[in-house]
Amino acid sequence: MAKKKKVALKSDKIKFLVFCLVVLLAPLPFAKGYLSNVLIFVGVNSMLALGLNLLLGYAGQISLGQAAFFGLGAYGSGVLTTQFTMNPWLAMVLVAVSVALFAFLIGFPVLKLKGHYLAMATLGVGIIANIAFNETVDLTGGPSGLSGIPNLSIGGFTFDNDLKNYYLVWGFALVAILLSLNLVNSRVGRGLRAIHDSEVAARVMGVNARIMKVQVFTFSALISALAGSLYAHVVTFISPTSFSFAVSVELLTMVVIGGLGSVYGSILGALLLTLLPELLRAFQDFDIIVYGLLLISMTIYLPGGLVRGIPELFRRLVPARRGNA
Amino acid sequence: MRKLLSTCLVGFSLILAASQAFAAAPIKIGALFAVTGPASFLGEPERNTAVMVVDEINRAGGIHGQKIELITYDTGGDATKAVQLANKLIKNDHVVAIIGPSTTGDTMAVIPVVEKAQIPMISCAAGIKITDPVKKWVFKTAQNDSLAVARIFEELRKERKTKVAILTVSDSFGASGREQLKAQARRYGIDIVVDDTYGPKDTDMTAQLTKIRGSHAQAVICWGTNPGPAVVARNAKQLGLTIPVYMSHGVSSKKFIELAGDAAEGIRLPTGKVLVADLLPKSDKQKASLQAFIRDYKKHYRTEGDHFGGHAWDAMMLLKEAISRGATTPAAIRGQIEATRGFAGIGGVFTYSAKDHAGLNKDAFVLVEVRKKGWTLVK
Amino acid sequence: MELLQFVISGLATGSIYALIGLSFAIIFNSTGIINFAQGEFVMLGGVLTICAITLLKLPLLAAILAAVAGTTLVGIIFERFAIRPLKNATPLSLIIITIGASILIRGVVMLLFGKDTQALPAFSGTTPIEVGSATLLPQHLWIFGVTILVIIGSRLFFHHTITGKAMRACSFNRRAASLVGISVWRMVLLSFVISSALGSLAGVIIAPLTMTAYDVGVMLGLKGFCAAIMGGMGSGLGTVLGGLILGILESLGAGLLSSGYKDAIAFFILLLILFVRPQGLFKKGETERV
Amino acid sequence: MLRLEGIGKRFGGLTALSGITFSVIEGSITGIIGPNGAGKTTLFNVATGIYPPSEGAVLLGEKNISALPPERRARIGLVRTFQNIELFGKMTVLENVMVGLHTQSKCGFLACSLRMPWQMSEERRIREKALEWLDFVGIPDLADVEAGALPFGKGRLLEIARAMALEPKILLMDEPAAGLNSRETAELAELIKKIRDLGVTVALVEHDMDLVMDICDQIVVLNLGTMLAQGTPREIQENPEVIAAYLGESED
Repeated sequence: MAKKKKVALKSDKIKFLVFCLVVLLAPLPFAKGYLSNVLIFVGVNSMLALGLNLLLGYAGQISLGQAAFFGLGAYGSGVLTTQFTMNPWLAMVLVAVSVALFAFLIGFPVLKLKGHYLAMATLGVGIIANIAFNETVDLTGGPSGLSGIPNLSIGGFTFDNDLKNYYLVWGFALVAILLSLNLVNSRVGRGLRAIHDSEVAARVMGVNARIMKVQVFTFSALISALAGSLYAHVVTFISPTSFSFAVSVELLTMVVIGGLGSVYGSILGALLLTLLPELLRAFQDFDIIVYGLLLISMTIYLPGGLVRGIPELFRRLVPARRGNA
Repeated sequence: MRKLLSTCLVGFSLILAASQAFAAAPIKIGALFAVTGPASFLGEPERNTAVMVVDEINRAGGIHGQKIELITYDTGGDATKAVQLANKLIKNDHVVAIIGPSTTGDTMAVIPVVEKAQIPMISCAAGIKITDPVKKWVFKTAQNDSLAVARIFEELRKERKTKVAILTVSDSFGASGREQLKAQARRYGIDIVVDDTYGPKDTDMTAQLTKIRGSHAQAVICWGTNPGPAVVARNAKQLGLTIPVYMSHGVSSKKFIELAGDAAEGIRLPTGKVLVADLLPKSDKQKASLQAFIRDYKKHYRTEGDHFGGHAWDAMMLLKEAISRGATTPAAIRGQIEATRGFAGIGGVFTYSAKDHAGLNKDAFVLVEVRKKGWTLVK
Repeated sequence: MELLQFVISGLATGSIYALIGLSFAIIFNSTGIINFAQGEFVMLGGVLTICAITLLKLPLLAAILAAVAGTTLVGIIFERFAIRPLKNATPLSLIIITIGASILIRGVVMLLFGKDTQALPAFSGTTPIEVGSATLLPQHLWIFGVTILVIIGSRLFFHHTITGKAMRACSFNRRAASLVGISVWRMVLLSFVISSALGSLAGVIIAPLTMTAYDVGVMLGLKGFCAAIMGGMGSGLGTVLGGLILGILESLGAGLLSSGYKDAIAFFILLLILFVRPQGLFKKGETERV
Repeated sequence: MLRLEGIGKRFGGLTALSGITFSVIEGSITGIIGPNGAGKTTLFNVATGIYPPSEGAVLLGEKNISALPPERRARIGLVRTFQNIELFGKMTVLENVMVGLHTQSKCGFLACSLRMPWQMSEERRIREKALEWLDFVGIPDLADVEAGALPFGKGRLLEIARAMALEPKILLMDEPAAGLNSRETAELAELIKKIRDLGVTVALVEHDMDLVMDICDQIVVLNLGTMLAQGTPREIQENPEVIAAYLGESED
């Protein structure tokens, strides 16, 4: 029995290594094309989706304000490096820690709420953060944005082109993915999933739901803040529209379409939704309609997300078409 | 729509290419506009205009026999997307120059990309930051907000009004205006007594206007794009605000008068000359360009062109001029744009130099007043 | 003296939020769905009225009726094709679906009617009315009037008609309701009908003041949601008070504190309310269902 | 062991429980019976901290635990099972039991995400322990099955294994025989005795009188939220008030 589990663990490892290899090689065919640029954003979005999925897919806690942490990360790095000429790496660490601390503090009152109240509260946090980015003009440049953020560099090596940035961002993303994989297959992950299935039962089993929810909220904010810092240093310009409610919703969509409660599902969702505008370009102005239709039909027909839905759909369609109501 | 047009365009140029057996490959020009999203009021006329200008150029046989191929993408007003699409234009489509983006935010995001790739870009956004400080590869056609602000302040100084209230929208357009209003006030001896903002989606500004009514302001300057200023105009009328109301060039279209209704009467605003082309004297250098733009736009889209479309018209024409002076590589095109002198376009008369990539002076703006649902020039 | 104007302006905006909040609460109470497409119903009300006037040349009243009917039809289609097929609906999947629907509706309207903002003429002129030192417009009276009528109407409906009582029964306990012979699906459909009609009505009466375009629904929807949450998601007076308080907070925030932060102030207070009284301002404490 | 003192619980205006006082003696099996609606499940919910009591106190040993949340009570040895089995349906059977070992492991967020060596060994330890508990209830072969897919009877056993994994001092079981067939019920009786023999005090709410009479050392009878009687199975069977209360409703 224990042996069987070991084999499973090994296959998890192989899966991750294969995934790393894919990530390593993916941009090479497009090295000169612009796709390598898009793939950078897939990396950033993967981190964000992953953070949200830990919270939503594993612990079952909705957040409609995830863009706030993304924005805090980006603005933290942006402001510290441009206005205070701080070392970008130092700024990144400082910002990530402060955002995590902030999430930890607001986590206690926010995560006491459930269901739509939780949705409303996180939405409120997101909107307040966005207003703050807009209004603190002296610091953030306000609605016209903050430009001149430096690229990251190590020693004399500067991450100044798409390929370098790709490996930079995905390096972070892979670490985040590895940590998350470890987490979900551990005591903590089990506790979170238990809370998701039945909070009462989990608590009766001695799982401290309140602390665990706050912890995962904090971790998810930390990943999002790092993604924000990376975004700021890659694009070198940030403005509040990149961290709006619409972005929170897009992240939510990535997670749901990719697959709730699946680490790789988050990546798949991020990949798909980041590339979607490219794919939908064929529809021209109809793209927004197709997007809406996709969201609705995916939720109805693939409730487990692509990661589970594709095999299931296959099973459902291939053997005789039984009437499904 | 876009697809249809561009396929028509491609099809059209293919036929022509077949008939002129020795025609060279088309010159590829990229365009980034915020056709959807909150800035679509900029992006849509700009896109339409760019497509129209290219169409006209190709119909007339191209530039030195070479067709232009325009590749336009929609940024949706999202900086992240703008960066991706700029990369796509440069790396996949191999364009020699880019016009757009529509908004200051998108433009600022794209600047590092074009600077690195060394592709000239003519932005259609107004933010002063775009060309100040000067970036080697970046130009712009939209009049600096500072010029519009100066035009209003000059008028106020003439009327000896020294205390004003400003009410700006909290997006990049309003923020840029607010910055300029505050920066230039002292130079004109003007004191800003109320400095308020409103949100782009706000539906009621009576609170801010009530505050202004209670102050000693002698005039209100509202800086925003539709529909906010129309709400401000209506609320001002509701509150019986008696001091003059100035708007920005952001609402210089018939749409504003339509939305604000009676409340628009007496409101003044600085605008590009396209709004009052017919009222201009024959001697005005821009008159020919303005009339051509208005005529072509009406022909293509059966509606009136506005000065946002004008930004794209100017950008395309500047490119055309540069290319027809023999420039075909990005570097040569950049050099020729910078060498442009006295080009009379829609936004004004452009004279670029190594130190000035905005190219306009304050004559680009005229001050108009709404009277009987139409525009009259304020002399 | 300025204060009075702030309060009156706040009440006017607040009534709008209240109406939208009510339409939120009606769907929520009979289905448990937070309908993120609610704002789009509001938008449809305004846009369709304008279309009926300009394209079909209908007189105002007929145009309004046509718009409300049209929006209701959209509500029915939405319920039939997006909500009903959903098996094992979780709150999350419902949130995503309604967000999808809101994007879809917005997209269709954008393509069909364009992106321009449109104004609807005021129902009874634009001559300001003086109230002490403050002024308001005749349209505001329409808004107040309709809000009051809707409150009375919904009270009568939910407490004094069989159908209304059946809908309330569904909200308390769906299974029990179906056991006593109430068709739950019909009640859900009915709640969408009422809610979309109410939302579009709100959209119509505010269009002369605020103007309308394909994208006005999002913010109005969020504010309505806020109002409903403040009122404890009830379909009665609580939500109305929630809306009014939100409107006044915004107006006072803009007038006395900072116009830039007024939404932040409103949302901050909302958060405080959620933290201190998660069951809403006006509801008595309820034991959490396990 | 566990002592309830004057427990009362009201929901709004409705009194669900009042004046419940009794002790569960260490090492014994106590049965709590009563007609439907007598307040048995509510009593369990109060005892395990899911509801706070409106009045009275819950004592574990000498300690008043009335104010502790469920997870803290679980840590000091008060564990329960549910009437409609509350398994973590999307997790495997083994993982369910491993959640039960949550209190006996301590690797936190950092150790887990960084997969520290001590976390790995802890993981191995609780995995083996979980398997032992599955063995204890007799379903070791189902370890990798998704818990949501289990038949009801097996689900019940899993829930007991999961609860036992906490190594409770006292185990509260809410209608453990509900939905089981007679063979399964007989096996359950043996299992409960086996649990007692491990030194775990057991209290159970049950409708199956044969089971209750067979295994319980002490029985508490509730009716309409109050305590009707308390005593050995023999005493209860002969108590006229109890008989009257049960005759008042039809047997289910």
